[in-house]
Amino acid sequence: MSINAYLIVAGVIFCIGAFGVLIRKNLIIIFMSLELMFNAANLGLVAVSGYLNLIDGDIFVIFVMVVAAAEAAIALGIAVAFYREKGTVDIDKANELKL
Amino acid sequence: MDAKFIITWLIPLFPFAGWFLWGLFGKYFKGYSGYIASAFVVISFILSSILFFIVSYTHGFTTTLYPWIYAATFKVGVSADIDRLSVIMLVMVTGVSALVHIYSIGYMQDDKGFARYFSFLNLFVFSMIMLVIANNLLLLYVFWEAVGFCSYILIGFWYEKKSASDAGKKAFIVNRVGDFGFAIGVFLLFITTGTLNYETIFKMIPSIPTITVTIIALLLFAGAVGKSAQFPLHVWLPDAMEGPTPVSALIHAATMVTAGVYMIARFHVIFSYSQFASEVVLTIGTFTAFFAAFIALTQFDIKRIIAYSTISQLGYMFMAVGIGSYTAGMFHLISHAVFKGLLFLTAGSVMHGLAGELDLRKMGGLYSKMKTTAITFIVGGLALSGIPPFSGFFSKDAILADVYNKGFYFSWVIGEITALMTAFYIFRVIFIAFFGESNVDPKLHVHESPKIMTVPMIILASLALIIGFLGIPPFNTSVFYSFLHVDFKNAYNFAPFINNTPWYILSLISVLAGLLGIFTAYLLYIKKAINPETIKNVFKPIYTLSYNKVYIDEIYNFIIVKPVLSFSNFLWKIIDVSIIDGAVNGVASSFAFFSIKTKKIQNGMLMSYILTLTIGVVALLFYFFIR
Amino acid sequence: MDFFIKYLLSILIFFPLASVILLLFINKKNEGLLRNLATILSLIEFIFSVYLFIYFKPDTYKFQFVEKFNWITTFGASYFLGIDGVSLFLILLTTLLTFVSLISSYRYIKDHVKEFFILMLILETFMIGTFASLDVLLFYLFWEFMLIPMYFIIGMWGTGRRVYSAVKFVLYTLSGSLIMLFGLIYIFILHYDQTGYFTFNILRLYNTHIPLNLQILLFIALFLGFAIKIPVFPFHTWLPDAHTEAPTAGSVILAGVLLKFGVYGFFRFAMPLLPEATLILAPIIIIIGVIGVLYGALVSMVQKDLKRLVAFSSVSHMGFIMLGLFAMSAISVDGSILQLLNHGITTGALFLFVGMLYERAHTRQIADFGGIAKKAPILTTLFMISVLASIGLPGLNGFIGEFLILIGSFKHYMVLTIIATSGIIFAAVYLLWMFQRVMFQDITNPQMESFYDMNLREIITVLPLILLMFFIGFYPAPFLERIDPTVLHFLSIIGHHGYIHNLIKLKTGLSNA
Amino acid sequence: MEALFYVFSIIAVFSALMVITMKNPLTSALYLVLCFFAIAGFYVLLDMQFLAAMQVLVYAGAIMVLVVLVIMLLNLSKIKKIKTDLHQLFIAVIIFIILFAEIALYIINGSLKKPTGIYTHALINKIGNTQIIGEFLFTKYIFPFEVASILLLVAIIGAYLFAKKKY
Amino acid sequence: MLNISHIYNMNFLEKGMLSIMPEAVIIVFAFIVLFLTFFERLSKSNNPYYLSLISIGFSMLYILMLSGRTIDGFYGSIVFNEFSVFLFIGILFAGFLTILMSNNYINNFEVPLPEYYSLILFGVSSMMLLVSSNNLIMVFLSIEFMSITAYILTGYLKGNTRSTEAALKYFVLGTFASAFLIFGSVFIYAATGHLNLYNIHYFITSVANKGLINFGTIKIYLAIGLILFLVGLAFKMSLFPFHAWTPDAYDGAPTPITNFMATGIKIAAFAIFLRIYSLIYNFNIMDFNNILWLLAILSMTFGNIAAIMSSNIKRLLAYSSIAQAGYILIGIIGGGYYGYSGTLFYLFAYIFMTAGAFAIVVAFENFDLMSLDIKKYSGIGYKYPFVAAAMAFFLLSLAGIPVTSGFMGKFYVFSAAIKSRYDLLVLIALINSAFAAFYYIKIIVQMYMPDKEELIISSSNGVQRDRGSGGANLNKLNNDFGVVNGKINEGLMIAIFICLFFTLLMGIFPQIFINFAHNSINSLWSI
Repeated sequence: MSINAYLIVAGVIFCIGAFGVLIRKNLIIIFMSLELMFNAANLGLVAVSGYLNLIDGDIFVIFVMVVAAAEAAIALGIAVAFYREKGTVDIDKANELKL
Repeated sequence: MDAKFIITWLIPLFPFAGWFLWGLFGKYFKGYSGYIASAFVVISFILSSILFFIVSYTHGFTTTLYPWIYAATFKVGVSADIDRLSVIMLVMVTGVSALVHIYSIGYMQDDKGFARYFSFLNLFVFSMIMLVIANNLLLLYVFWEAVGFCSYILIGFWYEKKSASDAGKKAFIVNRVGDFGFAIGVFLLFITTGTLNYETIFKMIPSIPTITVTIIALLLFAGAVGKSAQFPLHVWLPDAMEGPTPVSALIHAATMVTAGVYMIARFHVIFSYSQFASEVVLTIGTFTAFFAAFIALTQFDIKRIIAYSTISQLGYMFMAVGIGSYTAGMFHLISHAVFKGLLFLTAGSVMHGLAGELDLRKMGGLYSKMKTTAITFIVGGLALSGIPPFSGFFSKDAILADVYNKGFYFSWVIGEITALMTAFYIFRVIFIAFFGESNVDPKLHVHESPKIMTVPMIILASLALIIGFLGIPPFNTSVFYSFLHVDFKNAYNFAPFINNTPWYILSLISVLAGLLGIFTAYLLYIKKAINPETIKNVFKPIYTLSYNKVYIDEIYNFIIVKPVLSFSNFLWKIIDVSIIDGAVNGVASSFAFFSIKTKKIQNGMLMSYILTLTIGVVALLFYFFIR
Repeated sequence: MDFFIKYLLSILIFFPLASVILLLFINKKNEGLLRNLATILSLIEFIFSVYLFIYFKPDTYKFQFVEKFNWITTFGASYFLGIDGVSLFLILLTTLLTFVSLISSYRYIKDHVKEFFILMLILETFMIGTFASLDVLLFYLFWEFMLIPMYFIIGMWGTGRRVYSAVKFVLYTLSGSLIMLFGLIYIFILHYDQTGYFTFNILRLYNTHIPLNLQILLFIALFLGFAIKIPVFPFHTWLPDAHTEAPTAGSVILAGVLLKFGVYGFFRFAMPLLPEATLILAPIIIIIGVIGVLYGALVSMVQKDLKRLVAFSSVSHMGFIMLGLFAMSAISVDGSILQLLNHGITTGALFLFVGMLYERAHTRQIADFGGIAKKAPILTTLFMISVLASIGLPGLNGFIGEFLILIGSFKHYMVLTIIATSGIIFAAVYLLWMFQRVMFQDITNPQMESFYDMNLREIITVLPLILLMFFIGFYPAPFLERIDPTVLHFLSIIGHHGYIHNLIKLKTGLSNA
Repeated sequence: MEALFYVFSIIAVFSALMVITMKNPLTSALYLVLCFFAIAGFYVLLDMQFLAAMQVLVYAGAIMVLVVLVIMLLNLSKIKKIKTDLHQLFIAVIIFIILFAEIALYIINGSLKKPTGIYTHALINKIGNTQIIGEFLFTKYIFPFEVASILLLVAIIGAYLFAKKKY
Repeated sequence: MLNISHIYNMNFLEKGMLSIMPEAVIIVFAFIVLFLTFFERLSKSNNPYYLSLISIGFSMLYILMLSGRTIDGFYGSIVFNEFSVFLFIGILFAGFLTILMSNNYINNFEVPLPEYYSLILFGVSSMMLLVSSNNLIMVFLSIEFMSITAYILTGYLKGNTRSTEAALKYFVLGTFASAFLIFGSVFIYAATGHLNLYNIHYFITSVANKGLINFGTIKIYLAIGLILFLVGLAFKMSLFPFHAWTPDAYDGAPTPITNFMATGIKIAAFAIFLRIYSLIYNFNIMDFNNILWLLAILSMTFGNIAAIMSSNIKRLLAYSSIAQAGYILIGIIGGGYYGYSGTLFYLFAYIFMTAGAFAIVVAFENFDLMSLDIKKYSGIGYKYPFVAAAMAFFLLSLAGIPVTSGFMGKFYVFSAAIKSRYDLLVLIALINSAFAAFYYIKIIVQMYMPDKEELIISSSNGVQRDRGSGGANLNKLNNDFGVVNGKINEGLMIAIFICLFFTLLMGIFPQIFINFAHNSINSLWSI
């Protein structure tokens, strides 16, 4: 399979993720969309790495996963804290800080 | 440090010191300041006389006090040029000043600003002396303005009176208008000749194109018009009568106003080189002489009448210098200084006696109450009317004769008519004020002035009687002519004599004109043969014109003052506040506007933040394509 | 003593700063001590500056009292001080006016006394520094920081719309100076491109060759900076506001010293650095200057506020100075420089008097005054002398400057000079009219009945200025003989490029009039 | 192989779309798991079985469990759905299309560098991908590895701080 | 095939350890501080605070010991050189000042202290790692590390809705941007086959040297990669239009943390951007300078315009920091030796002026949590002469008035940009900074020239005003204008003094700092 196809798939998933972030207002879903974006990048890295006969990209994927895990922890922490304060995870309710 | 140097610079030093002393320490001197100030001027007068003799028997000289402005190629020193012209002016200036000073001691006795008065009077004398002895245009210009300033401050001496301070201001500003021209003349002269020194300039005149010289001469003449109150800048002088009367006598009759004439005489080389300029001088002089006399006919303010007569007489002098008869002009200047100073002093004496009353209609029959004043006034009036053997006769006739003989008949006719009118209006004053029934407020205690005032008047009156004989006709053989003519030998003879009408014929015409004027006045005001009212009614438009001073003030007000003020208001309110400042503030408020608009981007909604970010990404990616 | 003379400029610059440190240790409550000490220190500063005059060699254009230390070697910036005939007098003016304005504030400044004196002394440091520095970066450093103390002085002790005025002042002049900074940096970089080393030494930067088109653009950049400071006609609107609302001392310094920086900037930087552009743009700038002369005069005429009137008169006077400077004849430039001093002295004095009037009457509206001459003869006399000096009456200082400017400019710019000369008529009109309405006539406002004359302190405040007016008027030689060599040298720097100018003229058919 | 790729692609894209369109977060989460599995499938296709395992363990296992836990904890599936702004949606669609078009254009027009590495599929299969990754991770990338551990620790602290009810 | 024995080579380990020594010290101390949590008594007092300060001191010592060397550690993941030294010192100062500010402030809230300080230390170490990382993995990892600490610290004030909201916004946006960053690195990797910055640099140089044509279609991958990578970095640098988090996060975060974000994160982001930009971007791939040009102008214009009307001082400083980012970027655009060293210089100056301003904001917030409204600053010039003067000085420095470091920094970067003939850019920047002066001056006006009428007006509708832009979640309304009396504690005073000292020193005698920056830049290029 050509490398471009992989990258296209990665691009599609990345864009879908970005789209999700743009349209959804549920914090959890936004977070999941972000995870989609990360995964798209991972897919790209692995594909490129495989194509170039290198390993560094694969290593990168591992670190992205680690970071994703860490972010998941933070994100859900924030979601819980936010939910406690506002009783919702609608990000439109995060409107206290504005000019 | 020769004697000449010392004498020359001592002359201005005394009045200068006087100004300084009374200005700073006037209140410690109390009444003595007047005496000491007068003494200072008298010393100046004596020194001037010494200088006069030195110059008469030797020759003129130049002396430099110190280098004044040395900027690059512009080098001017405080230096004096002493020749016959300047010494004669010096003697006249210091002499009249001394008398006026002495007179003022009495006149200003009870005034609060006694010291201030003498301080400025001394300053004026100093400035006038410097003006006369200056050897370069810059110095001349400086003291030209300085006398203008003294005039300003002395006219507005009684500053509480709005009219007085207005008049002072007006005098200064109108003078400035003239000086504006004068200054440009100086600039032009400097750039064409590269110097401001008289001698050098005069030497270079022939090498300058005539047109340039004409322009220069006209510009310098503009200054003279302002200073000597010629039409159209004469408006300040009548108003200047708000000042103390001795000031009018000294500044606005004898000395300062004649500075214009002196200046032209001084620059005879330039003026005579340009015939056109001289003709302009003649025309203005002729017109002003007539014009001012015309206005003087119907006025009731005694001082204003004399003021208009001054303007008129100055017109004669300009006629003289306009036709190249500089000596005649100077002669009339000297004699006029004496008799006009006299007239003013006597008028002051009348005022003194009447507690400041100036309106002719409230006088009458004063002859019996103040004999000295009346007699001296009549002497002055006769001199002004040109009745022999008073000085006015000799000097005015010298001018009119020259005018006629040089072929300026029109000017001559006007001159004669003016002479008639002059005699009429001054005797109108004499007859109304000193004779006939008294209209004086009965509560007033009319009294003769003290000795300290009358003595200078008497001296001047005698001078008015004597001085004319220096110029016994025919004028170009007289003492005065032979003394002064030497200084004008460099003048270009642009207006040669074309007639040789004997002097006595012309004099006769003048005397007749004068007598006719006196007689008319006699008929009208003593005999009451004709009721003045009827004449007034017959010549209603002309009378109104004359009575309202030809509406010159109103015209100026309408075409200059008001437009300038409203234009200024426009500049300030519209251009400055609305447009320029508005633009500046507009920039600020537009920033505030945009700042508020940024709230749309920074609205606190996470969604829109993400949107902004993504749009940024899209735009950046897009940039690669469009590049 | 040797040391003292050698580092005199540095001492002059940092002495006020040291004084500030001294003042910092004095208790805020002890206002009397603060006032006296600050005044005495500024007097000492002035006396120091007189040494500058004494040890200045008049017959050379070379910079004197030169001090040079490395500062930022990377940029070739150095602590490079030196004065010539022009900056000498401007420094003297600065020290004198600071002293004068400090005494004048004894009664005017009632609160925050300590801050006021500290700020004034800081301001002095920076003003002197600006005049003394020959290094562009150093100059700019002093130049721009100067705004800040002034801003505080206007904003904290001003009247009426003081905050608006202060902010306007700062922002307006700051905008100008930042654009100017652009020009200066550009020249600095161009010099680097040509020679391969960085330097901010102004004497070296003079040798930069800049293509003509660029010169014109850069000149416009520098022009904006300096013109706003002066201020030249369309950029003047900060001035009336700032002058009007500032406290007396602020107005005095603002008019007396700060306005001079613009002209000084042109003289020291814009014109010698960009000589060809100067030659080409001079007619335009002169036109602007002449418009300023008339505009300032006409607008002054209808002002109702005394201070605003004097402020607009500054616009008019600065127009004259611009005319003289850009006419670029030796005489007119001499005149301009002298007129700089004169304007500082005269307008400074005028503001002092207006301040005294305000202190007594608590109003600045001309209509509220009248008849003061009767109550306060000394005030009247001295005020009148200042007014007359401002009008340009001969015998006083203003005349010499104006006359030299006009006579020097006349040759090349005849029509414009004539128009400018008419400004002297208007000057007489608005100032005398103002004077009449304020001092003469009869008292109409009952408040003026309690008007009192000047006290000794106030007389001492204005006396130096009045004496200088007479001195310069009667004997300007000591000033001119020091200014003259500098000016001639300045013109030779520009004239060096004269032949190029002639070429340009041939090509473009530009004429000078 | 190709067929598998298409299958995985379709699953991945479809489930990704589902993730962002489902109203119930729980459904979204399940689709996300599906997506992760599809991506793991890709990894297998690319001979990175270790990564595929990691993908399933870390993402589908750990992270998604956490997400689901939170959804359950907050009872999010029950609360009324959060409306999507139509206006916002419109702009988002446009932006999405442009962004996608741009990225796709870049990908299609561009090309990768020529393969230069030594770790061909054959070699990887010979040595074993886990071993190679291990070698790299503990030699060349030892330091990032250490940093990652600290990062995780910090994340733990953070999660603990955020989730705690009160200090 | 790798040689496993490398790992056991002492030289290798030693080198590696040396290269991370300064970070390691901080991390170790961070752990120690964290352990204090276990001891109730220790954690309540000021111990974590002092320990943190000490750790920074130790780290500084190590840096001084190591400075002058170039150490390439852990297979090129980390490089320690003069460039890092310069920025380490900056970051350590930022951390030091943040810690100094935190002491009193954080005690106002019921929050655990050891975690707080250890997170700051972790943050500091992550920034240092970021600055010295030399590998895209390391870059990504450190950025995430840094971000995560920042998210946690931003939301540290539990129960404070503003704080949580700030963390939320920051997190979502930050992660979103990180996704772009990593997606970008995919393409960079695809185009070059390397993750090591130097290797990428060599690769691009070798291709570029062969001529433009050799880029071929790789260029497209490189371009998209670099653009997306730039987005991720620009987010951290808060450049418009990736700035959106800045005002909200700055506003909601505890003020010391705001300072930490404004100084530490910003300079770390700029430093790594500088490094990456000079290594990778600055080639003929695409005119990135034009992009940056646009970003710089937009950032400063937006920042300045938005700041004009904001009345909350933290927001105002946030907008100002966006604008400042624009100015700093000018140095990078200007490029070359002077541009880069100018950027470093500006960054260093920026730390102190911003930190100084925040220190004073913290000082007043300590007295009165509602004091964030600028109106509350009215008259403090007289109540607190020294502090207010210092504030004025910092604001002037931010505005770029001479005698301050702000001016020297601006001058430096502007000169460099003009040297590269970015005339219009500099002109716009200068005009911008003229207008920017307005809002800095606005604060000074409040401090020194309070308008009495304005006070009355604002007190009547103070309720609405405070809800919109007030400080913490205190809803008590303080009608007494001006900040209430109080004593500023020593830590803050020290912080203010340090900032004042450096701001002044860099403004008057910048030469030492310039030399320092030059050395750093030299080391950046002597690979």
